[in-house]
Amino acid sequence: MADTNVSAAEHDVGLKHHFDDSGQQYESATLGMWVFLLTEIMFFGGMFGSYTVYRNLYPEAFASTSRFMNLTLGATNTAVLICSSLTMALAVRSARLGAKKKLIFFLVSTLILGIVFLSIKYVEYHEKWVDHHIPGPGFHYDLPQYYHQAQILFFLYFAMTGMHALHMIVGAGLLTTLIVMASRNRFSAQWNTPVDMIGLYWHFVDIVWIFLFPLLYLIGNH
Amino acid sequence: MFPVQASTGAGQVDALYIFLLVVAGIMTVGIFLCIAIFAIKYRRRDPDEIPRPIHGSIPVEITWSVIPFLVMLVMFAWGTRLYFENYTPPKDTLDVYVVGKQWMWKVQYPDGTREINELHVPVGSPVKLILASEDVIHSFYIPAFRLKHDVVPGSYQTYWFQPTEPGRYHIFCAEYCGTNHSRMTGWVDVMDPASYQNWMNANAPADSMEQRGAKLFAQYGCASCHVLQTTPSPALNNLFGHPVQLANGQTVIVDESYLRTAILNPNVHPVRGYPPNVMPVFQDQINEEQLLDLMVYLKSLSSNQSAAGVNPARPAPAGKAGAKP
Amino acid sequence: MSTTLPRPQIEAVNYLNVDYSWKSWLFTTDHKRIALLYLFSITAMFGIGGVFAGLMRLNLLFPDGLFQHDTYNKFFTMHGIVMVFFFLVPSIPATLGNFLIPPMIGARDLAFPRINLLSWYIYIAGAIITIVAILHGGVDTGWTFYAPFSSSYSNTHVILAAIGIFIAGFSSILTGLNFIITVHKMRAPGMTWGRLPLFVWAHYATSLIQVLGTPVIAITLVLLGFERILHAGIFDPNLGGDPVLFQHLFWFYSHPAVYIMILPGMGVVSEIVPCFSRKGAFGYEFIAASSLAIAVLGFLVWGHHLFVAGQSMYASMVFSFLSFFVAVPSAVKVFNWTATMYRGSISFETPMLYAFGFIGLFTIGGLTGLFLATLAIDVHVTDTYFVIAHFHYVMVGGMVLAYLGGVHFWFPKMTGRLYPENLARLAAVIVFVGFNLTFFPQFILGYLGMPRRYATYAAEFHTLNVFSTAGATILGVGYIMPLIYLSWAWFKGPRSPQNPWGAKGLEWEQSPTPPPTYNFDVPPVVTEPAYNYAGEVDDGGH
Amino acid sequence: MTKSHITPVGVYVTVFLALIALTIATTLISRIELGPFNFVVALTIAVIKASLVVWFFMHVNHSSSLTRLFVFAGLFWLAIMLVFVMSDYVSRTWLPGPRWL
Repeated sequence: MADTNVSAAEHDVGLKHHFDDSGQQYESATLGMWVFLLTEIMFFGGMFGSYTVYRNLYPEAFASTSRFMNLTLGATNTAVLICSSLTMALAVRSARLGAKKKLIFFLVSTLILGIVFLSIKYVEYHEKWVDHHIPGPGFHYDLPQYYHQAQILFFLYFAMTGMHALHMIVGAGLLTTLIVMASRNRFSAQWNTPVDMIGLYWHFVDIVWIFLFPLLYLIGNH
Repeated sequence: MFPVQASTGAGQVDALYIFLLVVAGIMTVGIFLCIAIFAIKYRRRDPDEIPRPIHGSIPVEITWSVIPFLVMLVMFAWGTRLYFENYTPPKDTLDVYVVGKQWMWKVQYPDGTREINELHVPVGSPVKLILASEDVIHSFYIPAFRLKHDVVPGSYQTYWFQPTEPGRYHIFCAEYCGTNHSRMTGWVDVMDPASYQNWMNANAPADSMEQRGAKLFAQYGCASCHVLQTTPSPALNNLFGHPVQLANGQTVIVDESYLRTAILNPNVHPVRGYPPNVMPVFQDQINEEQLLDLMVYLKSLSSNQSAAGVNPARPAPAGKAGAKP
Repeated sequence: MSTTLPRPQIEAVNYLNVDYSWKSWLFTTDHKRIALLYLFSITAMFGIGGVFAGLMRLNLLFPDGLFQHDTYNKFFTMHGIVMVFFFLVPSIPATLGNFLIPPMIGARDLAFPRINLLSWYIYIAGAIITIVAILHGGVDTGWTFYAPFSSSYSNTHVILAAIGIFIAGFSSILTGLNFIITVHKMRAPGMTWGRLPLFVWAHYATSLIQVLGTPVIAITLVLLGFERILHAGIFDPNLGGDPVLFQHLFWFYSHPAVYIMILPGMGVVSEIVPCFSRKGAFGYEFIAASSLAIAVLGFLVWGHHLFVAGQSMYASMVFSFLSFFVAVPSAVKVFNWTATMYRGSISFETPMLYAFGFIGLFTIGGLTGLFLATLAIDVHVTDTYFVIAHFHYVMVGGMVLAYLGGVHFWFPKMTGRLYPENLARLAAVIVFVGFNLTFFPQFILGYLGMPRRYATYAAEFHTLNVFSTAGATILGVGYIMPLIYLSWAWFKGPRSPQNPWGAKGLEWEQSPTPPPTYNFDVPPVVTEPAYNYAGEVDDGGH
Repeated sequence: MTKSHITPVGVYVTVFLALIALTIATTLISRIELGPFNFVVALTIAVIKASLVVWFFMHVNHSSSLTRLFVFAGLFWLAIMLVFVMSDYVSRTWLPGPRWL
């Protein structure tokens, strides 16, 4: 699997001494990140499962909520997140090329797009607050016959987008760390594993949104 | 080792149980004997001895995977068959309505008799329980009949049994339900048919569940749509036990669970061919016991064609003619 | 703790004596030291859970109980939560697994040592929050947290306990993640998959469950917590929700989790039996593959907890069938262990006694699982003491015995000391007798119809409950004995030779006892299959 | 070594444009009444978009088969959960038990 030439390997930058060489270390980190993303799939999976069950139980009620979802903001946010995925992919590419300035530029762009996404999300949440669409004692729904069912949908809406937004906030923190590390010349064409890892994380968060968008905003749009 | 067998099903479950005990006993004794014999026969006699290695044998592995699996298939088939039987009531049962709440069982008979933590049933006739809960999940458990089912709020659960032995048997709540869970117990009184009749007569109340249901039917103004058809609405005679096609294309048999949803949340599974969102939501308007009264009344409309005032002119969407898939 | 001990100068530098400062323990990234941190923490949690168990058995000595109903309800809830989430799930993986997987595969450490330490801190954070919940009056929902009781009716610290479990879950996820990557990427040259010790195979399978299952219970508890605050109705039938959905999500994790609580034990026994029979495992490939089969099939059977819960009868049928399916790999393991002893050279040291106990009790626990998978019988015995007896045979008779067996087996490796053998044998017998006296009567109680979670019970169940409580007393003695003599042996026991059992495996043969910080003085190279007691010539890692 | 693989910028931009186009498509199609197919189309497009991100942005196209196996495992386990949970809900209203056993 790996040769045991420890003394040669010790010269690699950023190599922890329980690894044999930086290839093994990089592969372990990538694979570890993917396993972590597996847990994330299952974490969101619990909510997607609940969503599936209730959408199957209450199709009409769920469809009725779409008129209270802000499709324009939802679609804009989808585009914003896709843009941020592009800049993140380009950041990873720049890191692999060892291009520091480009790397910082793309990381900052990604961070800005992430903040734009969160700001738009805030506007949406604020709308829901004004419209009394927050589940709980103050919940109000214009179609009284669907009051309970719609409340469950909004509960799931806030759980899913809230968990997603939480992941975005964590991602923004990680990006900030990367920017600081990059500006301190911590990355090189040889060692840039953290950029790769956080790139994977960021793309995953994007994928979650790619599913949330049709499931929450496009249910009964026609 | 065995609790009393007091129903037709109890003996069947015990028979299956004994089959499993025998299989499990043979397996356990076999493994224990092997371990004991090997441990004695092949104990280390010389500190330096190295036994000849045996790596394994694919035929042996296949044998001891497949044979137990075939035996387990018998358990599966036998157990599944009994399960479906116990939870699928026959026609013409004596229906008893049970409402669980923290921490008591409220039992109601179609003739209107009510009791708490007691269930009186006659020997020899099939009895169907319709179980509802007012608060948390309970479980109505009668060990002498080898039967239980969770009582899930928001739905009806049913099972049936046919008592064979007169006597008093435990009722337990078997799903943890809070402080006095272990006090949520009661007794099934299995009586011979004559004493059962006497008991019924002695306790007969002023009005039956059907009568109480009819009053509720009037009180909530159900008749204006469902009978007088001021708005086109599904007719209610010959509905119970028949298939009905829903707006989403599904066909369901109208049972207690369906009627429950149709009354409490009529817009969740509307019937095909009727305008949606007309009937008000009765969730929070009506309690479990009233709902059961109403249910018995609605059921009576299906068993008794002459039930007052139901308009037979407009066929229900799923009458005999509508029973298409 | 080791600081007070005078040690002879000749002792080689190892992971224990390399540094005595408290910082060197609390900030260690050495998997062996983290394993010991876990060992002490879970022993403490086992103590707490055990005290609750004792109080329950005390209450059940009398048909009318001894404590208030609410108090008893909290006892069994806290017993379940502490034992399941804070003892059984981390027990073998986080201690023995953490300690042994790197040396067994010839690695210097786990792939992510800092994450390993982080997982211990996360565990401690979860444990502290749970203990705070206990001290503030506890929880009374049962460890299963069934809605709507937990979401709308219970007046206890449900959210606090849920947060504790939620946090501890991440510790479990990180441990599993670490093991998976370590097994994939850190194996020594020559350590092919076909040569991996069965202990490692079992832990690999366990890790898959931890990684794939635990996030689901995490999100389920989050939803439950918000439902409890907002009453939006996601699990509340009065508000349009379905309480059975909670059970689906809960058991999607919690059924596979019972395999987290037995697979590592199977791994331990798969090491002990060959060692004390001096003979390679019979059907190595089948034992290894059955671990993976259990991990995968274990995810397909959770619905057997819902046979009477309002689940569709057809879904129950499918889940019943698959539950029988998962019994096959478990049976295969038992047969293979037994066959390993055939024509072996069997000796009777303490670990082997625990392995005998494990095989016997797991056989009973597994076979009674068939009763519960059989639909019609499950209807009668589910939620009775039959279930209690069944899963205690698997989890205590199985996992705890394997844990004790493993701790004795590797105690010389971990400490460099030997424990008093005859005292340990006596304790093993006491545990076995006490266990059976405690839990066998509960099978009978269950079939007679005594429901679980009852603070008071009908008079006819009295005699068997007295037996059970008496057995629990004996079992308690059996648990306290190892605690005492192992603590003594840690400091005062005679020095252990490098390989006291004559066992095969990199951790015994090539890593010094006790190991140095990076496990090996010379990077190991593997040239023979696992358990090659006969010294057969290499067949190319078959 | 896999880590040094550099994807041309053009590939990323093409994938990006495809993602934006698919987002517009799914939004527009949702306005057309297709009955149950609205849901099918929306989900299909989402799956295509997610696959593009996984395959190109997350470099699964250049990853080891082990990584691909892990990605597959994630989807497989999610499918287990959705399928088996739904198996209960869809069959609850099925007709009462047959006597075929």
